[in-house]
Amino acid sequence: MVVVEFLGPIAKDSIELDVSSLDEVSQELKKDSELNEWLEKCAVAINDEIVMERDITLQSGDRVSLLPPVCGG
Amino acid sequence: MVVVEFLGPIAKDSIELDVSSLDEVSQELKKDSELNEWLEKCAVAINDEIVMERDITLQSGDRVSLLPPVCGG
Amino acid sequence: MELFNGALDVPEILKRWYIEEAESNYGAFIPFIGTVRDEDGIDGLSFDIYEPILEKWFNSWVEKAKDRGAIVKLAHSKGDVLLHESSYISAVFSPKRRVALELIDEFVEDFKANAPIWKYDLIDGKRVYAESRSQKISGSGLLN
Amino acid sequence: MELFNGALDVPEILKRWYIEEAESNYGAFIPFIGTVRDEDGIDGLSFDIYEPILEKWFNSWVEKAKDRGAIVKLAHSKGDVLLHESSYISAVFSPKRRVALELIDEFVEDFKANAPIWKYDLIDGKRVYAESRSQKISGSGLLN
Repeated sequence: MVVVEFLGPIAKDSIELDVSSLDEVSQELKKDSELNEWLEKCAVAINDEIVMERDITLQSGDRVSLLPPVCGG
Repeated sequence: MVVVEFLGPIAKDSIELDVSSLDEVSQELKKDSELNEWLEKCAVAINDEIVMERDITLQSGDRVSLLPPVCGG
Repeated sequence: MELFNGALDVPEILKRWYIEEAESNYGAFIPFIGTVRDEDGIDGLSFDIYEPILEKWFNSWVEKAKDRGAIVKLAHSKGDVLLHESSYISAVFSPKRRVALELIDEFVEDFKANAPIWKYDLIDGKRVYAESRSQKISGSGLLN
Repeated sequence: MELFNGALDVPEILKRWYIEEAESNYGAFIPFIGTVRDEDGIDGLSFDIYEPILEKWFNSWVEKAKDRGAIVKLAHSKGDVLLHESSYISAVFSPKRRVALELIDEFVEDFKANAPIWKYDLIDGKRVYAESRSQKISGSGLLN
């Protein structure tokens, strides 16, 4: 299983998905209309490393994080 | 009389000159070989106002200051 | 990198950093201090930080600064910070003036654009996500 | 604008300026602190200042800053400042980040180029004019 967590203002608990690629994560998250609108705004990290490509295979135990727009300072 | 003063590292006391223009100040200062080498490096202030033109008439009592290259900080 | 609950004690942090580097032979020290402005009727700001990625972001800047002979420091608030209190200090120490002036600009702008920190306005006791002032991190939209 | 005999008490000055402007609603505060580096075998630096023209130079910056909604502050040493002591602080307070970052750069560079301050290396108890590191003020050479 892959854990997907939602950081900052996305008011949603982590979920577990039985997927093996980022592509599949995307497909799953798009089913949730509330999450759908966040997807184009969010950066993605796998195990706390921000990734820039979608063509990534996931292992069981991987953690995918969604990072919405930021404003530190 | 016009007072000419030498600021910072120019180790020279102020002098009084009987002149009525910056042009004449220049002519007088060039007579002093020690000062001559400072002239191309120095900015000029009249009564503490830095001037950018040489075509300036001086009044008796005016104070002309020579400012050598600076390095604050 | 230092995170604090609530507002920063700016004089204490600046003094401590200045003394820490007093003998390190840096000729230029530039801190940037961010303070909460009284505007739009807010009572203050509130911050969420995702620390593991902030740590990585900061460490990448430690390396970038080192390549230019400089060091960077960072302090930020978690939770609520009220009007006229400070929430943020980024600082650069460098041997030379130009490097310090260029680095503090890049460091502060990249912090704004990519540090995983979320800002909320405090309005009538509620936290309202400051989305219109927020920036998408590089690489956003990957799952869209 | 503040001139001091000898080294600056940097933590005291930063704290005082920060508190002075704590309620002024500036979102960004950037001080630049200059510290004497141990290099070329010097024992320290020494400074001459021509105060009447420095005052005018500083006041022109107060006006430039005001046009952009900001303020500037300046502290500098007169006389001797030893290794690892600080001789210079320029600071900007501004409502917004970009103005502050651009203004501190311009203010510090113009200070270096035009403030009537002369620097000497302290070597074996003597003051040696740091001519090679000095810059001609705008308008130099007028009497040549």
